[in-house]
Amino acid sequence: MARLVFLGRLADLAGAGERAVEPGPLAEVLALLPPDLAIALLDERVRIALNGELVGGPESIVLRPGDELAFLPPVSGG
Amino acid sequence: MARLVFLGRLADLAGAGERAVEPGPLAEVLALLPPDLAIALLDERVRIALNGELVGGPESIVLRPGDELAFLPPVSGG
Amino acid sequence: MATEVHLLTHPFHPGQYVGPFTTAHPGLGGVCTFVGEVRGENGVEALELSHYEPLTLPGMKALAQRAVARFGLMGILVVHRSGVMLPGEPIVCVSAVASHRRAAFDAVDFAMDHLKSDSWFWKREKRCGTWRWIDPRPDDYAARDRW
Amino acid sequence: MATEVHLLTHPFHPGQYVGPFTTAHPGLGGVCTFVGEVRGENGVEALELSHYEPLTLPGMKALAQRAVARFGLMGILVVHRSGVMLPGEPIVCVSAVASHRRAAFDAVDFAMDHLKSDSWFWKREKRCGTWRWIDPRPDDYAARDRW
Repeated sequence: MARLVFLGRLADLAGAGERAVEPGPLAEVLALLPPDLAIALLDERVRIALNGELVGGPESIVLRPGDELAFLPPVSGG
Repeated sequence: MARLVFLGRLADLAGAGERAVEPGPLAEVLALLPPDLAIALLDERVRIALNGELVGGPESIVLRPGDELAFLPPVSGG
Repeated sequence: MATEVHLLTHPFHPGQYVGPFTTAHPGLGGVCTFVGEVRGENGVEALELSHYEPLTLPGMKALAQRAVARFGLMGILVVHRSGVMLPGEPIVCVSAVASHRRAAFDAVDFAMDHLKSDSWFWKREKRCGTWRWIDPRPDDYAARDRW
Repeated sequence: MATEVHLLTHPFHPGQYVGPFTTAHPGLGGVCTFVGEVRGENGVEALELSHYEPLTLPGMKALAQRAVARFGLMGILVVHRSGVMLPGEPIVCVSAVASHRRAAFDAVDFAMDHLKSDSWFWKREKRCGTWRWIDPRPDDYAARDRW
């Protein structure tokens, strides 16, 4: 299994801070999520970190077993 | 008697932090001091405080009994 | 030690960090410290900061090192809370020691601007018993872009 | 209490003043503090500050009040030493509490610039056993004239 991690209000939308998913191409992983969540995760302002490292975009990501993919919405001001 | 108070390096020049003097017009008081001290006290960068209040210049000052006249050279930078 | 970064999940007293940090740098000229606290205005009952550990700590350490290099500091201390905080509790403490005041001042200002705009912290506020997420403010980016 | 000014002739720990000062202002957003210490560089063995009491304290109180009014502070703390100090001893501590960081920062910066240029302190340094007076530096006036 792999893990998706949701930060900020994405955690509210997902109903949890993280979610175990089957490994595979990200497009296939997201297709199994509720559509409103998948759309929110693909918002261009949402940054993505794969195993703790920021990556460019979601297009080419293929999740392998044990991977952790974090979705980081814009951080709060303050 | 009245008192003259010397701050900073003026105290070194005067040999003491203060000096008791006879009351009277300041010009007469200074005339009785060592000339190098009198000249240093009249340097235009030296501010003067009479009884704790800054005053404009030495010209019109007449010391009365109990007065304290302080000579304040430029303060040090940090 | 040039940089000291702490991420805490419990309340802290800034002086307990700033005191030893300052003592650890003999010969310093000046120490500038900023402490930000949870404001209780507008009926805020609590503030919660969440973060993503694998990014937060490395990001804060990198920011601390950038500040040291850029301003020629003797050292910098960054302490940041996460979790649920009540009004009056310190959220963040940044302290910079340097030979001269200007460097210490500018380093703390720089670090605070970047902590606010670049750090991976998400905030929500509780008012009248309801939690609400706080969105980014455009002027945080403007502050960062001063540098 | 909006302004708190202390002129001390003995060594002090900034935290002993900043801690209670901060606690006395619940609801603050930020606290900025600057502490200047005696530098031991260039063989300085001791520093002596002398002042003229009838001007120093009123001048510092007036400066504190100007800072509160100008920056809308909740309060400001100014602690200043006089007498003979050794390297590493704090000379000055200025701490400002405000609703927002910028006001606290600018107020401390403002107060430090004016303390250095407007205050009635005369300094001399001891090196190799000999005391030497320190003259004003032109950039102190330049710093003050920023405001």
